Amino acid sequence: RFFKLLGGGILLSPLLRARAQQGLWDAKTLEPLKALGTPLSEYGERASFEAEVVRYISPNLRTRTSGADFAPLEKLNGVITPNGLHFERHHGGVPQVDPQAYRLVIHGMVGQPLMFTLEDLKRFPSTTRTYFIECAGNGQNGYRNPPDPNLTATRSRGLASNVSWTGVPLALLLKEAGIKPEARWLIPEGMDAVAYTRSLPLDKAMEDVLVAYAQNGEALRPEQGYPVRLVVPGWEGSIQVKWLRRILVTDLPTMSKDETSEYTDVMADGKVFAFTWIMDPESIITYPSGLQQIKPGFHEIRGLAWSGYGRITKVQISFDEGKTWREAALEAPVERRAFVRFKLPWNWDGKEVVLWSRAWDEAGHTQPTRGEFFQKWGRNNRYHYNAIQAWRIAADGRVSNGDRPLSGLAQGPSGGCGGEVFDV
Amino acid sequence: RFFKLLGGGILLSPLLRARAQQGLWDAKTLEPLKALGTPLSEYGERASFEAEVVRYISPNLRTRTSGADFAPLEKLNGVITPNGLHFERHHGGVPQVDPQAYRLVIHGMVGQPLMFTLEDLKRFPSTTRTYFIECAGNGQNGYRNPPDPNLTATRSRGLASNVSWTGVPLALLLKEAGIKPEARWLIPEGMDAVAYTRSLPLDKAMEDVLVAYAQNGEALRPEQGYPVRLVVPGWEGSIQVKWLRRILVTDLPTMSKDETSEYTDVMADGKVFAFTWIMDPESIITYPSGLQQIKPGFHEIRGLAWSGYGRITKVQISFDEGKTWREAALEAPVERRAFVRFKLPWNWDGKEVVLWSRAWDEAGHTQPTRGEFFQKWGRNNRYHYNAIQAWRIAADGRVSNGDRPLSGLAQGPSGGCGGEVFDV
Amino acid sequence: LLGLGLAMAGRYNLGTPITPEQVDPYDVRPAVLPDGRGLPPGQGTVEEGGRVYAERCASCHGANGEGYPFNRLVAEPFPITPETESTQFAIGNYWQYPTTLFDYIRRAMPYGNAGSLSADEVYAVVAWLLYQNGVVDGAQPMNAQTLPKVEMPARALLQLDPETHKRFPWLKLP
Amino acid sequence: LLGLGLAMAGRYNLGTPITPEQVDPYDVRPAVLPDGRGLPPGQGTVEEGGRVYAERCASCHGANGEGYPFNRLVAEPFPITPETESTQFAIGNYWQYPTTLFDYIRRAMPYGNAGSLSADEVYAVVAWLLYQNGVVDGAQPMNAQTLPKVEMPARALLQLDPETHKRFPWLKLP
Ligand code: HEC
Ligand code: HEC
Ligand SMILES: [Ca+2]
Ligand SMILES: [Ca+2]
Ligand SMILES: [Ca+2]
Ligand SMILES: [Ca+2]
Ligand SMILES: [Ca+2]
Ligand SMILES: [Ca+2]
Ligand SMILES: [Co+2]
Ligand SMILES: [Co+2]
Repeated sequence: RFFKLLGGGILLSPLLRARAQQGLWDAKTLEPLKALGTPLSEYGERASFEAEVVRYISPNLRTRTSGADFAPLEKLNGVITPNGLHFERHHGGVPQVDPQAYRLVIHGMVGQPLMFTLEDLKRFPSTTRTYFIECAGNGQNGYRNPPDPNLTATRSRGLASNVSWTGVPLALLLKEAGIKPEARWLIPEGMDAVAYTRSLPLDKAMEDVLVAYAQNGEALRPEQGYPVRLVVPGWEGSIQVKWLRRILVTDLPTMSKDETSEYTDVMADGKVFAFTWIMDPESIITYPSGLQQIKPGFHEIRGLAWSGYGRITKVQISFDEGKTWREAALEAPVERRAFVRFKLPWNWDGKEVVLWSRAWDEAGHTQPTRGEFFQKWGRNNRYHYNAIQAWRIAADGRVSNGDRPLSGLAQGPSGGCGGEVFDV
Repeated sequence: RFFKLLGGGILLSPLLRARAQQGLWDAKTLEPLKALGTPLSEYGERASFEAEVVRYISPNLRTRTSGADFAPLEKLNGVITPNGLHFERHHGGVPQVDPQAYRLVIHGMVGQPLMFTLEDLKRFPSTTRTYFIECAGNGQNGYRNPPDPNLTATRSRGLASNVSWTGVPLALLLKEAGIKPEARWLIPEGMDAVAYTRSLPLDKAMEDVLVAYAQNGEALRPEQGYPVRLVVPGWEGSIQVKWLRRILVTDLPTMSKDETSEYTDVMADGKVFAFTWIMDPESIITYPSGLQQIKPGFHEIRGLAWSGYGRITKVQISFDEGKTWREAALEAPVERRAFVRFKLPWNWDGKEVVLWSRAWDEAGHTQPTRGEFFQKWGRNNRYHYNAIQAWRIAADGRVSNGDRPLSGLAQGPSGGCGGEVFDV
Repeated sequence: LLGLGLAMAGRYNLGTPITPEQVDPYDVRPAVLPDGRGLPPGQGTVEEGGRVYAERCASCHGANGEGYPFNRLVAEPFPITPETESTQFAIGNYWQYPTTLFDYIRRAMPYGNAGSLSADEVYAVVAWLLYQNGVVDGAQPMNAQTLPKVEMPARALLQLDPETHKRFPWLKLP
Repeated sequence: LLGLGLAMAGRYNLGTPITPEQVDPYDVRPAVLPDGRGLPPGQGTVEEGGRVYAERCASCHGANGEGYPFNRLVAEPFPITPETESTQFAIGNYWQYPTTLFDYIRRAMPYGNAGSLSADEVYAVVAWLLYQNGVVDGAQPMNAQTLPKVEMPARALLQLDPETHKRFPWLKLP
């Protein structure tokens, strides 16, 4: 059979045959040339060989309708998160919404309550922008002490994704309804089984919030709010209400189910912070990263950085746990409140080493070390972890979590279910 | 059942019930609130309601393993073409390539022939850039005379797509092998059933050609060359060899099967042009566009523009067949050799009107009218059509092809199979 | 007359104008605000709440709200400290507004069957949960007047995030 | 010694160095260049080609190359004009290089079963097609020496695209 692969008439010498099989390639390498491939198709699917590139779902979850899964960051390239791999977080499963039946109502302190069909929304002036969305719980595994030796980049920071969103600026819809002077807050509501709500200040809505209906060119995916969601640039994911059905315009925040019972932060001094909306700067080295194995020689250190405060201005890499730093290259276009890909060429000499990365944004913020982080945030907090993630490369090339244990008591994963789905 | 939807305890008056059914919304609108949605999933699929957003495959094709299908441009948003909807063009079907068995060989006029595994390629410094890829046959339906009244934006210009590609610069691989001084050409070869080849000048390869392995963040799709293809920025799609298995470095072009028997252009003066590589500027209004129907009132005219010569600097819209022009807004970031989204706010007064768009690029090139186009190109040519596409909006809001018939003889579709798949 | 907003109204003339009365049947789970707006008529006692809880909630949250398989609902009525294990965060020690409890349950509980309780039943189970958490003594029924007045122990801990304060100086927590 | 390129070799030290002999069995369908490089030993006559064609090609391209269901392969040996219908473009009137014909057929034909013809068979069917198109008189067999010398009528029409000429002044068509 192998002879036949090499095709027509040309007889292979046994010598050549031996060579071909001596590890340079095998019969499979030449197989695609043999026969016609698959025909044109109306909608393409990925290669079957990529089946293991999937979102990470913690085996500890007690339900898969209120929980989260993680984008497989170390298996992705560039900065766009493919639609099928955008992280998920929902509180009542993913509703299947018929776009014909879909309605958005804006009411409350407005001059004229309005109802919009999906078609209405699409007729407004549109905006397409690339923004990250990050769950406030991203990094939750960092609260563990001692650190999880089996951490991957996915489980470290995969509750974040980056997408080209298209929608209508919420400001246009609000102006269409006419906002009354006493209005200060919006209460957007989803049409999932738990009618998810949050409180969003009107000011932010007038600035840059999108009522989005498309994601990387096509309609939103059900998990990201099909047919319509809020995109609230730079703010925690949980405020970017999906399956948006209604916006109440009012003068008070609602102090809603999840914004108080869940996304409310415990600080080291015992205070509890409400409304920690802006996502702090973040970076994660995706290559080399946890559970990968590398060989000595050339490697391009690669990673992702982002900040809710705006543009990433600098990403630094340290090979000596923060004593000295080298600056990585940022790949253009570097957009505001979007993932940026950073890279540093590197020759690994085969000796054990620990890699750190830290991002800086245009507001001058940067990432804390673990020690610095816990001076501010409670050890029992569950959100907004953005401390530097360390990766240790052992002499055999194996990469593992390089975070050092915290002083003080040992501490289980923060939150239930292995710390990978917050509080259930 | 409708009562129950409105939920628990709160009894609806018959009046309210009547109102709810008076066309504002129906029971389906509230249904998603009733029950838990679908659980977390490892890889997301699009909503079932989007099933009709598919690539257009001409019913006239005699085979679906050598042909093309079209990205549904008027159903897409922003500038990123979703991976499942990238246009397809292949000559022997889509091979299914095992990434473990995959090899790339560079040989010929090099100091050291080299063989690369996929893993080898990924270890090189990487580049991620957004580039359009456009089939040289895009616009082929424009050769018809009289024009096709049922033309859509898809069938007019859908053999183009725009993707964030990640790969290794080909220059790095060539330098690794060492190029001999007499080398001028590369002959890249695919591993499809017809071992597709083209001739590519070494100069271009050293400048910006990518050996790409990822597309919008994830692995290439099979239809776009999984696991590895060439991306040749700004040049005709047919030179961007997919399923790349081999690059012969040599001193002559091969004048290969498709570059001579197919992608060779017939000019109005009877000459035939070889190597028309750079794709001329192009624009297409996607909304409102052929077979859509609009109502009087506000509309945002939307479209896509691109040019192989570099950045789009301007897109103009005419409402009077080119007598006067208004400038559309270009949405940032405007990247070189990539789609740009243009927009113009517009109030339609309900009177018949014809819309034109024309793109300008940084090299100063623009699109010709149909008349101008055919002063240069043969009426029997099949490629590189980039004349202005007109859309006529009738008083009833129906949109149809607004191109005017050409003077001279009537002419069937250029190429066989309805002009939608070149020459078979 | 109606301020700046209205000056711009109708700019695009898209969307369907509707009356507040037309919104009502669409507003199936009204948002409850901390001052009590959004709360429906009706009321419920601790005792009634115990019956509702046993029948509709205990299977998921434990016989006494201790929480298995799903969330713990009952905690000591002392606010959390930096030492409290986060799995112990619950109504008595972490929740900051009593109105949230009504809103949460009407909006989302029983999980997968939200909207199946009457307003009275929601008030009752709210009364029972506040009582079990030691936040109220159970003497008065819960209704639109009494509930917003309940003081949650953790409210004292709550502060506005300083970055948010910088960005929105007008913003005060209810 | 080996020029600029080699000075850079081994920069990243990635990839496996192989010998030209190791490439040979991988190079299953070598590219044919217009000067004949890449053509294998062997040869074929018009007569033999007719037999191969009838057996292996006619079902797709018609008994005489007139083309149904797939491409027309035979045309008058006059180059196309701006009036020629593009469905009539074929070897005799549009193809510019004889070597392309060998390369095309070895690379891709019979469609779906490329590689199943011997070098002699490919030469033979090439000879037959050139003869049917009136490009050769069929007197000599086709082989690595004779084929590159065949003059295709459409070659006279071929020019480099002017934009390409601007960009690559060194580039000349073979
Ligand atoms: C079928 C299972 C189930 C039933 C029955 C159920 N719950 Fe729940 N409950 C849940 C789950 C799951 C959550 C967590 C939801 C989330 O985090 O998104 C929850 C969360 C809660 C919370 C918030 C806990 C916190 O601190 O975050 C409250 C309060 C609550 N339920 C009350 C009730 C009441 C009252 C009832 C009965 C009327 C009830 N539940 C019935 C499953 C259930
Ligand atoms: C099973 C069907 C089939 C058979 C058998 C077949 N061909 Fe083809 N042939 C095709 C198709 C389909 C194409 C067009 C391929 C494309 O455009 O990608 C084609 C194209 C060609 C072309 C290029 C035509 C042009 O001008 O573009 C030549 C030359 C050709 N075939 C020669 C042959 C020869 C010689 C044989 C037999 C040895 C053969 N074919 C057998 C289907 C077939
Ligand atoms: Ca974070
Ligand atoms: Ca929860
Ligand atoms: Ca909780
Ligand atoms: Ca074009
Ligand atoms: Ca063809
Ligand atoms: Ca042809
Ligand atoms: Co928060
Ligand atoms: Co061309």
